[in-house]
Amino acid sequence: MSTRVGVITFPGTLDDVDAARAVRRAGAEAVPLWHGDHDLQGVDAVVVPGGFSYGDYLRAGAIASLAPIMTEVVRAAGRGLPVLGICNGFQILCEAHLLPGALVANAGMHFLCRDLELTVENAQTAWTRDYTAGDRLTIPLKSQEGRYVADAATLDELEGEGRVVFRYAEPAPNGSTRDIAGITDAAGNVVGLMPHPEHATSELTGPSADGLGLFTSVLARVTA
Amino acid sequence: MTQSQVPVDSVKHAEATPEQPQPFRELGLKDDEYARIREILGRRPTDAELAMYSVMWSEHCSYKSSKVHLRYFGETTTEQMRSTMLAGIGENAGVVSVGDGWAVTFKVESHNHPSYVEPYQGAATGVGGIVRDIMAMGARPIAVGDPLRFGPLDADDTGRVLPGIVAGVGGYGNCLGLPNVAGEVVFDPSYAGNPLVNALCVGALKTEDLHLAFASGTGNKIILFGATTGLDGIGGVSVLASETFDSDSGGTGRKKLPSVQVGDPFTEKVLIECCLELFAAGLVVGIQDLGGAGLSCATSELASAGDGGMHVDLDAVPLRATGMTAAEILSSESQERMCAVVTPENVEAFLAVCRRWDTIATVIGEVTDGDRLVITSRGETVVDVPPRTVAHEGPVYTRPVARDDAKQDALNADSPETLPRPETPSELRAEILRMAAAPNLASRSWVTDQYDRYVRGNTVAAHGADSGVVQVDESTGRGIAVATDCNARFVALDPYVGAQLALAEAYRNVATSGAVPLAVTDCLNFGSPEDPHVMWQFEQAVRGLADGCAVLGTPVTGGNVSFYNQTGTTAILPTPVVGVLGVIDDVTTAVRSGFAGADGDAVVLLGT
Amino acid sequence: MARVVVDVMPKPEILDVQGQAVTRALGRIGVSGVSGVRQGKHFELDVEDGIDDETLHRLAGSLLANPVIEDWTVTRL
Amino acid sequence: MARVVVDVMPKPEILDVQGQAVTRALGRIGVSGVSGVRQGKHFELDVEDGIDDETLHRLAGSLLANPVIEDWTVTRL
Ligand SMILES: Nc1ncnc2c1ncn2[C@@H]1O[C@H](COP(=O)(O)OP(=O)(O)O)[C@@H](O)[C@H]1O
Repeated sequence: MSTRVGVITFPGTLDDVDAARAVRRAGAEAVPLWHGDHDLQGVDAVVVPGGFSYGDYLRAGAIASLAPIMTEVVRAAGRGLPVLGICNGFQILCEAHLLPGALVANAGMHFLCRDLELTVENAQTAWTRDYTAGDRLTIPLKSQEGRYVADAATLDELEGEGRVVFRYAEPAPNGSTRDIAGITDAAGNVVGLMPHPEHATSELTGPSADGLGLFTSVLARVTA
Repeated sequence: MTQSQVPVDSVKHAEATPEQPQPFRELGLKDDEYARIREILGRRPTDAELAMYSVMWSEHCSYKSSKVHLRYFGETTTEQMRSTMLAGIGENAGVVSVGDGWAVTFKVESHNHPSYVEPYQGAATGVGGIVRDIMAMGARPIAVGDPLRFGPLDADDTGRVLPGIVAGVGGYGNCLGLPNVAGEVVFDPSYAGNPLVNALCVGALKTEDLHLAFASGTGNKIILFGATTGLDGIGGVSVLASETFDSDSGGTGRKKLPSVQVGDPFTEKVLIECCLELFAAGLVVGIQDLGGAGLSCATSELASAGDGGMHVDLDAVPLRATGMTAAEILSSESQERMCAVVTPENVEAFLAVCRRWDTIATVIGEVTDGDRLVITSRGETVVDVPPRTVAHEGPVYTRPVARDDAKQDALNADSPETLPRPETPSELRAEILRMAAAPNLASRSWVTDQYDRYVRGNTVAAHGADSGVVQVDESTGRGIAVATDCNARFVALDPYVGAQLALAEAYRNVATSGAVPLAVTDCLNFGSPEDPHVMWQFEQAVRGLADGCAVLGTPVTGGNVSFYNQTGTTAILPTPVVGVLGVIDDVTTAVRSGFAGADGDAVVLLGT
Repeated sequence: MARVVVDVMPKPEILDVQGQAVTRALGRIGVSGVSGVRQGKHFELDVEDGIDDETLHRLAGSLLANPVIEDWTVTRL
Repeated sequence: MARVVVDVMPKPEILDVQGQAVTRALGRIGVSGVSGVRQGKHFELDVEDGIDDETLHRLAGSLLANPVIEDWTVTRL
């Protein structure tokens, strides 16, 4: 039986089709999950994809974090279910307090869509086992509110526990604190990042296929 | 604000008060146009009717100055050119078949003036409007583009207008989840105070899913869905508001309603998904987007394209402002709304799909026997008209056309031969540096980095490539390429040849990506049609473009005309932006721009 | 030095996209008793004592608000 | 029915890029005497009379503001 990875659609989610495609390319079955349901359909992992859920009105991810499906995601994450938040999904996970800190307006204040290099800092999480620490990935960043912020104590804790998973290889173009691009929770099953690995799963439609590793990593974890 | 006691200007009231003066001139109608409305109706129009006729007979909606010229596109389209065309000029957007049962629809439209007044919202709602045009054909929008023109970087308004427009195009398109794959950024002094914001959208559909806008089948229901209707974008029609009417700000009446609209891309994104689900479930007989002229346009166009009449009850329209008059409801340009015709047995299923997407949907009327468009408000008939007279039988002008010989000859005499040439290596160096730093040649990444080009994962080429290339069918690799171009300085020198050069450039940009060019759309941005020299530019450009299309065998499937682009009495450079769409059987074979090969590859220059 | 507050709100006849979204969210999370929310911008300015009200209003209307779609109030704290 | 205002501001330690951009623009348009601008959000709520302050504070802190990055005040008009 193949691994089943859920992909949530909120009103205003945009990158669910891409995330589902990345899941399939990695060899798993993509299971659509609906924001208004209280049902994770027994999936082995969940992707919270990018977009502008609820228009990102109020604050990016704020309204989506209150959706019925998120109650289930929070509960299942606590029991170790692998959860990946990409871009708006990362924002939603922070608003739902699954990950610490917050994402605020880019330093340049504009939406920024650019291919850039990420360094893998932690290859032990559910979503990064197929990488090696120090790997460089070319992946698109596309967001308006992608600057990661947290108080100093939280940042020190994240660094101290190796919970910074991805860092921008060049100075963060969005002004992200300590060039942080992605982080994980203490248990290593919940990961959030601003750049879009699902847009880097084929040379034809992306800058590289470097992003596929996140989706294959979780298969190994689930079947292990 | 309380529900005010504005007397309803009903048809009955209009019949009883034939001499009541009406502000038709303030609404932009000429004396003879007003007389013609009275003749059509056999009485004075009601306020609501006057509002409808005045917006629908405006230059923007009726093409009254351009119609006689645009006919030339039809006259020069051959049977062979028509063979791949499933819908052409006159529909919301042109549709061409691209093989394997797929069809593609695309169109470019202007939102110039609103973008000057409120750059962010003007540009944003420009994107929103063209996307709804594409949806109204039954298609899924798959890409957008944005040919833009600004005054010089240091012109007074550019610092305000350019960042706002770019943020608006991005803000709306990014939130809709449509990759931005093509466009232009051009600077010229003639656009100072009159930037051009043209928005392009491409959609894809299976040929059997093509939807055309018409209301037929007596008893079929008219459903308005999407956003609520408010006081935004009413603009000129405010003169019809009663003086006795209290506004929120107290006692001044609603004399000056804003003419700008505010976009809500989130609502539109949900509307797209909702529409696609409705199409897939076969719940839609006919559909029309609400754009310029709002319900006036949608109801009269749906009714005149159908085979019966239509009754609409304005009391059913969900409003977001209190005390709106019938004229205001009919003229509101509130965004993110669509109007569908649905058989009675499908209404419940239709509403259920809308509920799933949190989209407000309301039955506002039905298709009737007979041939009148009847609109009621608070129990009274406020509109009773033959719909074709509103939508299609507006005034047609044959404006004077005259080449201003003195001006045109002087322009052509001022040739580049007289310009100084760099003579020494250091002069050449300075010249190259000046060119590299020129806004018209510099990198566009400050603009294009604000646009999502990846969303939906089908973008094969976008900014930096000669044309945007987007995969349509993942299983076969079938895709499309699209490019827009126009060098308005060439058009100013010779509008006939200049329009052909714009066509040839866009055509080449599509062809060099490996696609076969199939169809053309255009956005004809010109000065005042009341200036005979501008009309001459317009006529020449249309003829040049049409003749060029005939030679290349690619039909013009749709487009848009924007007149009155001028600062004071000075018109912009004539700017017929041309978009070309091509098909590519397998996007993996698309040719990328730039030197991608190995060292030692030969570089070949083709052409003359 | 004085502290000045400028509040900018969408005009009543202009669609308040953000406020609507918040109002709907309230319903979804089961908050009752709040019937409508409107959202605007709140600016806090540090202003030298010599700056008069007219200057502040000009500043607000040209930089902080877009008079075409927004209203604003200026308050000295 | 009461009107309640909630003002939400970025915490002082969070870089306020929008406020900074406004501050820079002041210089460009030649306004002097305004030394710093901070930008936040302004909400106006229509609230039923039965709703107490505690409920309002909870609402503000859980929905209208994100306590990780923002401070807020609640004012009854
Ligand atoms: N406003 C815009 N929106 C999207 N793409 C744009 C825009 N302006 C320019 N581009 C893209 O940038 C690239 C270069 O544009 P341009 O300088 O006009 O070159 P050319 O017309 O010679 O192809 C093209 O891929 C074009 O589609």
